[in-house]
Amino acid sequence: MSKRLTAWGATLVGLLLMLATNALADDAKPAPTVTDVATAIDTVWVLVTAFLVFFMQAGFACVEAGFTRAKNVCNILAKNFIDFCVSSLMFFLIGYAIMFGDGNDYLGWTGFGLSEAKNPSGVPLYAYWLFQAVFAGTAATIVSGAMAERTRFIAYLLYTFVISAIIYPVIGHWTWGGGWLSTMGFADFAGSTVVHATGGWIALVGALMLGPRIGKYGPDGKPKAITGHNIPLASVGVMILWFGWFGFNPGSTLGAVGSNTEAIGLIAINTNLAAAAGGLFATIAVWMIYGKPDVSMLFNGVLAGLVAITAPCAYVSPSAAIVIGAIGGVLVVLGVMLLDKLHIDDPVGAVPVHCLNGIWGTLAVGIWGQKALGLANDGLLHGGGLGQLGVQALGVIACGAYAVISMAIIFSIIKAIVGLRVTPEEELRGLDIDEHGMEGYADFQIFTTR
Amino acid sequence: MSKRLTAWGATLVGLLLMLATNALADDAKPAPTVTDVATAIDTVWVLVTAFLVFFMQAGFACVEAGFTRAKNVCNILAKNFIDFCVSSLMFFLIGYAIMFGDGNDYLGWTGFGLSEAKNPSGVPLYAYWLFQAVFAGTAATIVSGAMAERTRFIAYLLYTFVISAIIYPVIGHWTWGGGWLSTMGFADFAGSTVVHATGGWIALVGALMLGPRIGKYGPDGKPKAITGHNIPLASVGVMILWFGWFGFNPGSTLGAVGSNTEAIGLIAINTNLAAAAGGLFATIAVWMIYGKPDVSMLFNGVLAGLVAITAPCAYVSPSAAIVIGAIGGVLVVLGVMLLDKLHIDDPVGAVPVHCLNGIWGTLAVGIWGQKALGLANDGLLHGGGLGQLGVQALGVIACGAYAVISMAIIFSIIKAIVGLRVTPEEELRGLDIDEHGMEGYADFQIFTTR
Amino acid sequence: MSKRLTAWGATLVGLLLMLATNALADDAKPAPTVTDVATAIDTVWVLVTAFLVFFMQAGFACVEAGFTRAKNVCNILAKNFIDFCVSSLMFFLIGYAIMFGDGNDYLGWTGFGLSEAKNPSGVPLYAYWLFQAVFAGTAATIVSGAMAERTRFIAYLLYTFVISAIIYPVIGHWTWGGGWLSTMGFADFAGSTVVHATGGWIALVGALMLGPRIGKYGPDGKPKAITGHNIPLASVGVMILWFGWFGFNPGSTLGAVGSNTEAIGLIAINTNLAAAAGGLFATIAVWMIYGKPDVSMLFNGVLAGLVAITAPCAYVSPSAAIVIGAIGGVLVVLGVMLLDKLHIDDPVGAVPVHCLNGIWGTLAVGIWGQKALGLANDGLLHGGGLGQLGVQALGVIACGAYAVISMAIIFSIIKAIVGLRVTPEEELRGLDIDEHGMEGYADFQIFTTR
Amino acid sequence: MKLIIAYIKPERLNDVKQALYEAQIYNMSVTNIVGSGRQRGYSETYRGAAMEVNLLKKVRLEIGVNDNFVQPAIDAITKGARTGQIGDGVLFVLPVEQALRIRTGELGPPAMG
Amino acid sequence: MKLIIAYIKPERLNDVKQALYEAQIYNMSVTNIVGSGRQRGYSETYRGAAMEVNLLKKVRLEIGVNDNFVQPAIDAITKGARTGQIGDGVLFVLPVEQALRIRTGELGPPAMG
Amino acid sequence: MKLIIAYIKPERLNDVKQALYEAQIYNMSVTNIVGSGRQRGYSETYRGAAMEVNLLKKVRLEIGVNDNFVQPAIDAITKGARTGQIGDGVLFVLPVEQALRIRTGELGPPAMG
Ligand SMILES: Nc1ncnc2c1ncn2[C@@H]1O[C@H](COP(=O)(O)OP(=O)(O)O)[C@@H](O)[C@H]1O
Ligand SMILES: Nc1ncnc2c1ncn2[C@@H]1O[C@H](COP(=O)(O)OP(=O)(O)O)[C@@H](O)[C@H]1O
Ligand SMILES: Nc1ncnc2c1ncn2[C@@H]1O[C@H](COP(=O)(O)OP(=O)(O)O)[C@@H](O)[C@H]1O
Repeated sequence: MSKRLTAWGATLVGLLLMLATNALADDAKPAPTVTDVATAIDTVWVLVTAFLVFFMQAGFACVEAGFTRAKNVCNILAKNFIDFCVSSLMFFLIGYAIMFGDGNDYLGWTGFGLSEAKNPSGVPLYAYWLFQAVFAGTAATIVSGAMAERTRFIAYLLYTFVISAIIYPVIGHWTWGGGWLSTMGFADFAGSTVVHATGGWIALVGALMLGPRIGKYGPDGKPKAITGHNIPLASVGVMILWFGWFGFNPGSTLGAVGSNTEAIGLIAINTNLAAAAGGLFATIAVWMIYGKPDVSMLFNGVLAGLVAITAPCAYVSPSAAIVIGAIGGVLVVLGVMLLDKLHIDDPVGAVPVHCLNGIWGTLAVGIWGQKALGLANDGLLHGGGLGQLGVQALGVIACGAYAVISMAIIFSIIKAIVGLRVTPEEELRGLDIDEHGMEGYADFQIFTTR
Repeated sequence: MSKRLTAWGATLVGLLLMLATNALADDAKPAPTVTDVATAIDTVWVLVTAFLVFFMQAGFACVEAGFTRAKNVCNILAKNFIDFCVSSLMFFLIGYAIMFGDGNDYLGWTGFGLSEAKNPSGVPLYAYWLFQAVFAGTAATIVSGAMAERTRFIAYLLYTFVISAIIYPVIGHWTWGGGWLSTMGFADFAGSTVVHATGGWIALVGALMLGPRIGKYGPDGKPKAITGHNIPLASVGVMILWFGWFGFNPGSTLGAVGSNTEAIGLIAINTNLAAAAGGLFATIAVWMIYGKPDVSMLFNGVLAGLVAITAPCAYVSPSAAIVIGAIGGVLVVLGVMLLDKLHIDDPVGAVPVHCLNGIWGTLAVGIWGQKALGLANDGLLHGGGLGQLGVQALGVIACGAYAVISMAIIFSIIKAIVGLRVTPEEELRGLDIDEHGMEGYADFQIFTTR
Repeated sequence: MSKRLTAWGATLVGLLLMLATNALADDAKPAPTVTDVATAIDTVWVLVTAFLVFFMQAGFACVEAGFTRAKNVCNILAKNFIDFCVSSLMFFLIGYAIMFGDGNDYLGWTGFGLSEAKNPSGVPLYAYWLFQAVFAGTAATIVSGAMAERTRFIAYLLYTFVISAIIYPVIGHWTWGGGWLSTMGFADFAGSTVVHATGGWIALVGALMLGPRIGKYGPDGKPKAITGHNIPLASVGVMILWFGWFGFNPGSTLGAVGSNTEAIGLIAINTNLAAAAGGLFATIAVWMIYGKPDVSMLFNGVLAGLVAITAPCAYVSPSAAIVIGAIGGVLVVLGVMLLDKLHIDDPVGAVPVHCLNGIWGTLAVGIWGQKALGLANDGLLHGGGLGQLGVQALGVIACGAYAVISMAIIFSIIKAIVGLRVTPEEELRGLDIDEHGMEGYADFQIFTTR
Repeated sequence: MKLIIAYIKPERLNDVKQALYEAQIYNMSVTNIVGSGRQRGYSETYRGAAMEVNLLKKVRLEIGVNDNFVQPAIDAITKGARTGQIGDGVLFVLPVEQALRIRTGELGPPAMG
Repeated sequence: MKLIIAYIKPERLNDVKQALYEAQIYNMSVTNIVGSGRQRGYSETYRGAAMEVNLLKKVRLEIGVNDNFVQPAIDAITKGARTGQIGDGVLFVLPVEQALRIRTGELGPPAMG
Repeated sequence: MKLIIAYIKPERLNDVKQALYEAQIYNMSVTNIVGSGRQRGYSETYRGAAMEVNLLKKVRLEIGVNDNFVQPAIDAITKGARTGQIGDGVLFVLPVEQALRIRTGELGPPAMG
């Protein structure tokens, strides 16, 4: 008898479980399964974090506008907008196919216009696309800051097509699209190299090819300050970027269920601590070197910490994140000094922030990374030896070399066709009037003496 | 023996499953069921997207403030704040009851103050209310831009009570509250007509009744530029709006589980592509027509794309979204020109953006909409003929006519009681001093020559 | 036979259930259980709301910068950034251990640096930490506004270490960390007292110890207006704060599943209605008292409503929330007047907003709170008598006394070591040049006559 | 040669410019100023505290003219700026001893035009 | 009639205005300027690059007065503006040949008041 | 004593300052202005509507000098400001009747330096 009872009991348990899940779904709709719900939450996570990453566009726009002069403010804003518009469209038509399509180790080649596109994620294709598209947009927009106040609008527009359609997706394919770097175990969790160093290298090439702004280096070669015109605007931008980075890093898990539940917490705390340490240590560094806490360096330090933690965010402990961020903060101060020594004029510090710290963050994976947190090998300080660090260095060099060479060619072509730089008269008068026929602050009395 | 074993095994499976779900809930709390979890995620989705839509208030405030003159900046900000305050309270007390209450085809009439209010959604009433309330707030705030720089504060305050309590809820009832338009199969997924065209029509009525700002049209009738005073502020506003729109459209699924998981991805990509296409094509259009890429038109183009995709976002493919957005971008440029021809002074372009593109987006449902994506009939280009397009046109006309007529009456009444427009002296001096006794930029030297 | 069949059937049910949940997890990964998914959604909720609360830092920065003078704008921004950096690091190293560690009724003492830290929540420790850390950051940053335009940067920096490491965590331990106030049934759902009144009391102490800004009170003792320099910036800040508060209050459920699903909806609507009522009634109050609707009071009113609803948000009905917010709005206007009477110079209104309304909101729990919504006892108006109100008052007094006394000591020590206030020359010239060597608005012609 | 300095209401600037153009006076320099005159300002409250605004926003014109253009310039300014209400402003005529057009090196009266 | 142009420290403006009022001089025009004088400015670094600030923020007053008010005006300005520290500024007195009150058409000395 | 008022192109300010320093003229006051001269402005469209910008951004220098410094100052300004292109600006020399250094009370020529 007891056998029977037990059997019935088991059945009952099963049925009750099924019924329970049906409770609310009284209207014909099939009850959601646990998997449905898990996919839903993963999708919500990916979308919400994608929205946050999108919002970083506003952050970049504010920082770049705030750190440059009032007479060029419409121009820099226009560039920040149009690059996201163009890169959204190009990443839809071409970029995604190259990044994630079937192909070889170096390049994908299926899924143009997202038709029959591959979807390596556990969330719907379109949601995944959006997340990737906002990353592509970030890589594109980094460049405008270093090339600010002297680049022709049309030249920038053309550049934007190329980076989002080809340059960025290729590097993305290598690392995240199943290409050769990923096969080698190269780890860049959320894009210190793929997004930031790529953008940063291109920024460097661009700044070099353009040359410095008029008046940036005196006849004696000494760098002169060309101060930003709206520090509150820049500060809002930095805050928005920090906020958006909570999408950038934690969202890169592409899901929130299962082991990702722990992971997103870790990544979020790491992101925050690295940013905080970056800000604090950059402030201390600039204070010690120059005697006063330069607010613009505090801002750059926060961003440096954020860029640096982007690659290792999932693989390191919070204490390691603090160290990585703190070093990033000091690096950015030294990087700004170095660029000025080299007479490379980068108005907003895009190169020290994104290139230098993108590299630093990628290498940090090989130092503090932990196998227990999903990395291929333990990092240097966790007894894994130099293996991972070597792969990381290789990835840094390969991506850097590719970005620099390809964009040097592209910029040369653009220069030949439409010209990269505005005329000295336009530069002196401001790009707003000459390129856009308008002013940023029509009611204000603005100095254009510099 | 094996029978017994199997039976025990089944029991075990069942018990383990139950235990597993109990793991964390050691304190008496009943274990959540799949349905609980599904409702939780739907609620989280609705709330988070509602928060994003709320944030659009900041976007509107920035755009409107940035596109008008410094001497009126406190006034326009005050209007943007107070209209959301009032419409939150009125939509709680009255609006929701009219929009979603039991009633007839034209009007609901139960659930005032949310007491025993109907809840057509699958999420808790209060969460649903918040989502609807921020939509009501959006409809209300659109109007301030077109009426900027000359409307009395008290008149605007009164108008706000009426639109959020009655005007908007009635149109909402027709379409989303089970009223006659929804019965006919009229489809406006996230509110191109319900929210944007409604706001846009009222903006048109308001601008017409007020007349143009002093100095907007020369003695020869030629329009004169009255440039915005803070383009960076406007640009931040546009970015915030774009960001918020990721709540506006994808959130309108009111859930993320099941078929909604796919839907929110589709809607999000469509929203983004239409905005990008709108921005790019508006830029191209203004560049071709006037010779320079006017940044303010780029901004308006982005918003135009967003408004246009609002109705069709769930029913069309991403490629269709690009086309809809691109046309929206061109339309907004033509719309601004047309208004100036007609001597209707709309300082921020609220009518071309919200009214014109609200209409365009609503009609686009009838052109590119797909039955497979949940629309009643296939649209024109999917072989469904003119049926859906006809219904859409009807909805556009009905809502437009209702909004225009009712608000013409309301504005006339307000005009009679307190007056709509400030005195010419106040207008010249700026509304900030005369209406609020303060200035927006106390430390800056501001031109008030215009 | 039937026995056997049934037994097999039960097995099948069990297996199918398991398979179903396995559908997507084709790669070895174990299928998520309902509990997994529930924890995932709770974690997503906690993280997303933590991100929103983080973003409030931008809100505070904008409000404080906008309400003070242009010549001090870099300084106030630097303070807002550095306090979050420092408090993140200190709350990681020390604060969390004191707030949530094992210890006694007054203080925790385990889990420094989060190593083996206690986790009272249902979400991963790191996610929980982030949520708590952004709260600590909020408490810290409130103070800068009241001490604006005259406090030395280094003094502020030192203060920040102390509040985030010790002062705030102790109060947090009493109420949320299992300390004596929580044992007594003191209820402060999201921190009217713990965060806001604490910050507000310290702001008061700071403002008192610093004394008023030069020129704030005439020789005749009459207060003089020192108007804010950038009202649009302040307005963006208020909007961001309102937006972030949707994380602050609803996020404090620390979960979204089960009974929390209803709760987060209730809390969200209450938050919104209280803010709206606060804004509207502050506007009406200032309009009636001074004849014009002062926009800065509208902003303060919104914030007052938000602070006031923070403690009771989960325990009261939406109608009560409106009343609580409305009273908060009026209180803030009266509070600003009172401070001016007392010659306490609080440039941004931090004391009326955070201290006064933090107290008011905490008391309101004892008036409108409902046992049915999870409070220990019904409030006064729900027939619960004065019991809860008494406990609330006790909590208000205890926390206030502790905050005031401890910080008076700390500020005195800081004053003795580095000095609290800049020299009169620095104050007149602006803190930006003297403390940071830079200007906020380099291209603008700024008045520094005041 | 004279330098005319005029303080006018901001919103009259366009009319004054128009009137000057009609008088064939095209050269001028314009500044934002704040000023007090017979129009004594106003008082407001900001956050409950008194705010005495006794310096009002005005616009200042500087026009260097040759002697025969002094009267036409004065007439044009008066025509464009006068509203008859308090706050219309004043103008001063100052002697100029030398003038130089930087681009051409022209000295004296020809530099004015 | 004279035009007094004074360059003072911004934070002294209120005191100067006060002193002028006490001397019954109510009419003036005020501008923001940047200037260099004996006070040579300062240098800072911005992002590590030298920033020579040799033009300091000052306020410029223009006061048109009749001859008998010149000395009282000078005294009042001196009283309000002097701190004894470098950067206090200078004032110039220029001859005015003609004055006109736009609203009333008053010419000469009466226009000044 | 003279007051030199010069209107120059904003981007020439640094060169003018440099040239003045070389001529040992350190004292000056600088203002932002908008002006029209032979350079007639330009027209743009903003949102499709005509925008006539006939007041261009310029910088205005005021330099009070003793008589022996007038010519050096003029030369320095010319040297620093001349580009040979339209819009280079003009300068006026006005007589100054009295000068006072507020800090020291110095009167006349010594106050200028
Ligand atoms: N004596 C003066 N010196 C300098 N500026 C003056 C003088 N008188 C008037 N102004 C300027 O002219 C403006 C208008 O003067 P006001 O006396 O108000 O005009 P009205 O005579 O039409 O009432 C003042 O705000 C001030 O800028
Ligand atoms: N000769 C001058 N010409 C024009 N402006 C001057 C002259 N001398 C001084 N100023 C103005 O006065 C301000 C203060 O002069 P400064 O010499 O620093 O004062 P002090 O003599 O008290 O040290 C300068 O910043 C400048 O704007
Ligand atoms: N007569 C004048 N009165 C006042 N300002 C003048 C006068 N002439 C020129 N200016 C100022 O000088 C600036 C440059 O003058 P402009 O005639 O364009 O120079 P250029 O002679 O080199 O073409 C003008 O914008 C204006 O500010």
